[in-house]
Amino acid sequence: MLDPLILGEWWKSFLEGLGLSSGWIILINAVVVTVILLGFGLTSVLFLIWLERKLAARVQDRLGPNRLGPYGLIQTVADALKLMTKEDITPDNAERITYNLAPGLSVFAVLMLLLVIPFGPGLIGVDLNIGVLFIVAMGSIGIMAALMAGWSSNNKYALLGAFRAVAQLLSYEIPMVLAMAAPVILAGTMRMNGLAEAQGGGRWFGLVMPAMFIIYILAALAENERTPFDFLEADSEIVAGYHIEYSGLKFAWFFLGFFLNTLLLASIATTLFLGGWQGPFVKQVPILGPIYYFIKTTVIIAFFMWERATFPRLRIDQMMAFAWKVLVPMGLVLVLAAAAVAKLPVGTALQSVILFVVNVVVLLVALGAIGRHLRKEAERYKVEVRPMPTMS
Amino acid sequence: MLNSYAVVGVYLLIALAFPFVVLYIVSFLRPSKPNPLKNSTYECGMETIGDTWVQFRAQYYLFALVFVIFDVEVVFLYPWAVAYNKLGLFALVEMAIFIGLLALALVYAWKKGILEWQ
Amino acid sequence: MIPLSWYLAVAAVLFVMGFYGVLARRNAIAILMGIELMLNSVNINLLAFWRYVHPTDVAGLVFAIIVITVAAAEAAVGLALFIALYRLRDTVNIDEVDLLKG
Amino acid sequence: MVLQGVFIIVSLFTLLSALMVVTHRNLFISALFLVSTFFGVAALYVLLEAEFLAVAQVLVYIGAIATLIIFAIMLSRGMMQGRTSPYNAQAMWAGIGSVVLGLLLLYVVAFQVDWPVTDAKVPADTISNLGAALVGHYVIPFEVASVLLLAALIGAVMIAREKEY
Repeated sequence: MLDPLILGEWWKSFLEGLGLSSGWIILINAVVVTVILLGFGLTSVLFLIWLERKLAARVQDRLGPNRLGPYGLIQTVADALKLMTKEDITPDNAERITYNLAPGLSVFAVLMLLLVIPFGPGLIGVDLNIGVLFIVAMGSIGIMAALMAGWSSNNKYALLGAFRAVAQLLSYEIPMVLAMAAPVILAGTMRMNGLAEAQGGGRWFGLVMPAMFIIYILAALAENERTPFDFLEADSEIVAGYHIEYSGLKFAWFFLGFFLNTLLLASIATTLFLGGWQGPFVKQVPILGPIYYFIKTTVIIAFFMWERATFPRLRIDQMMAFAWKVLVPMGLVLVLAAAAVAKLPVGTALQSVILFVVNVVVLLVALGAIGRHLRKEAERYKVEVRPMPTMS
Repeated sequence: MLNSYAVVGVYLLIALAFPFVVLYIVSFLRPSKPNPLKNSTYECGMETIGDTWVQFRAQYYLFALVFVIFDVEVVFLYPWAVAYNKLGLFALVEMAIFIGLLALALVYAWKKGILEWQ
Repeated sequence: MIPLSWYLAVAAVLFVMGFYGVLARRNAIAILMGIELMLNSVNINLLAFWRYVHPTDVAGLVFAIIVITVAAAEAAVGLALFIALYRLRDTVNIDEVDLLKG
Repeated sequence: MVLQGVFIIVSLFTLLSALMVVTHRNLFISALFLVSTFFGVAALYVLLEAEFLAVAQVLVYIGAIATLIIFAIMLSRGMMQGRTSPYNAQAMWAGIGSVVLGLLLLYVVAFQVDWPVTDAKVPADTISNLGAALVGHYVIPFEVASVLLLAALIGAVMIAREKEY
């Protein structure tokens, strides 16, 4: 009943009916999958940019885009057209080939991730055996793109921006990977679809391991260079990060990569921690799977956007210390805790409860440590914390 | 297995080609009127002073070092995590020793002040 | 099916290129890159033999992982040495760095 | 047929990148070609159905080692411009020696040895087996790897730190 996979079955039998050899069927299928995924990614980015502007505007008591189309929905399309026809400047000092390769590579690194996101039961580009690690590996190509952009621009600030961005990405990759390891331990597989399947019956890993989920979300914010980790856009410090010399469509590629990354990090969070396409009645009515997936992902994206419009930026030393001194130790402890609890000779339900308690305890300890450190720092610099003067 | 990687390969080629093909097509649509001032290095309108290759502090390298250690750890951690359900208690103890040694590395870096951003 | 000797041939050529890089380059970091190429070719060999001779055992994979680990450790220490060397001598060209000549 | 074509393309890509690594004058470009070589080798691993090793290759070699190399290049500035020759005095002899060695290796690989090849398939749960082997049969290398990483970090930090001279 209403299974999106039926369409796939029909398509497969249609191709076989044409009398093609298996090699051609694989090729045609691959091209179709590619076109669907790319189309989905690019259109959703157009929508996400609109959503971000609209949400930020609402938070700041503005209207946001409202001229083109209903609620300004077409505004992003117009912006894209404008960026396409804008003059594209390549600085004379730039290393031309590397300079032109970098934006494309940064889009490519993010586009690859679309391949392993399960949108519904079995509705996934390719269910790789190494799904989770594939995501992490593609992140390193994004790091290379940032280094290439910074170096080839031949601009001090671009290079400095690239170095800071890479230091940030590297630092937050470790907590992210540790957070992603815990669901793998519980599910016993790295396949993304398998991870979503393992969370049936409301045993979402994000509910079982809230601290891990929080670590992942924080690391995702940093990987995506969103506030409070938006050092890339720290205008007052480094002009505009590694893509300062880029204009026109090449700049648009970095921008596209940024929003695609938002979508994908939210998708991964949904799959690993919020049950992916799991939800009530999804067994009977598989078409509900993609709907649940989209609802959950949209909630996380909305959270990302809301906090971007709300919070100020951290200091860079705070940002690095937070990754290495708080998130990594927490991640190491929680990975071992998840493994230890999984070996306890009690039922799955009780294990989940114990794991939840352990997570909450670790989270509270970490928060306590941060609070003590901040109080000490405030004492050392004799910062007086006074309540805000109220309007009278 | 190789069949599923055929999809990955095709996707990889198209996803790699896509941004560059679009860039190429669009290059016919947009104006191109370069002049020396426009093409100079962007730096708040000032002339660039000195070489671009300002020397970077070893700070960045030290952060990358700690990262490398934990990145290699991931390669050991994930197969262990996949196999964990079918292994006995010894798997937990051995991984605890492994992670404990790496935690020592983290503690060392912490004490030596590598993790402070100066 | 691809013959095993193709993989071995590619690994051999890669090894020789790394070998040339180690012997011929002046810059220490370029030499390190040559060493990484050689280690990669060794890994290709290990995995090719694993795949074609004993795919049901995981020994080849374990060896390859250990090689990767050693390569990472080697790069970390080696590059740290070059950075220290650069700080002392202002160069990392190995034929200019001759400690006996002071 | 298709597989062999893919293999030839991938290995040509890998080897050409490797050639650029050892011959390019600009060290940064050299490092970028090193990245593409690593990527090509990862593709070869996929063809060998060692998908976990392929992803480990990208993760460690591109994500960690290549980044480390690029950071080190940036830290010692001025040495990427090709002001002087990138080759040392023995480059010609090195070239001749490498070509001879390469021909010798190719001769041995292609004609001398009859490798005992089996038709066995790679089991579907290879990654799980690998994880079990790492804490089972190969537990000593596994723990030694951890000690090695610890020692490497301590050593590298001692050497590369700016203070305490």
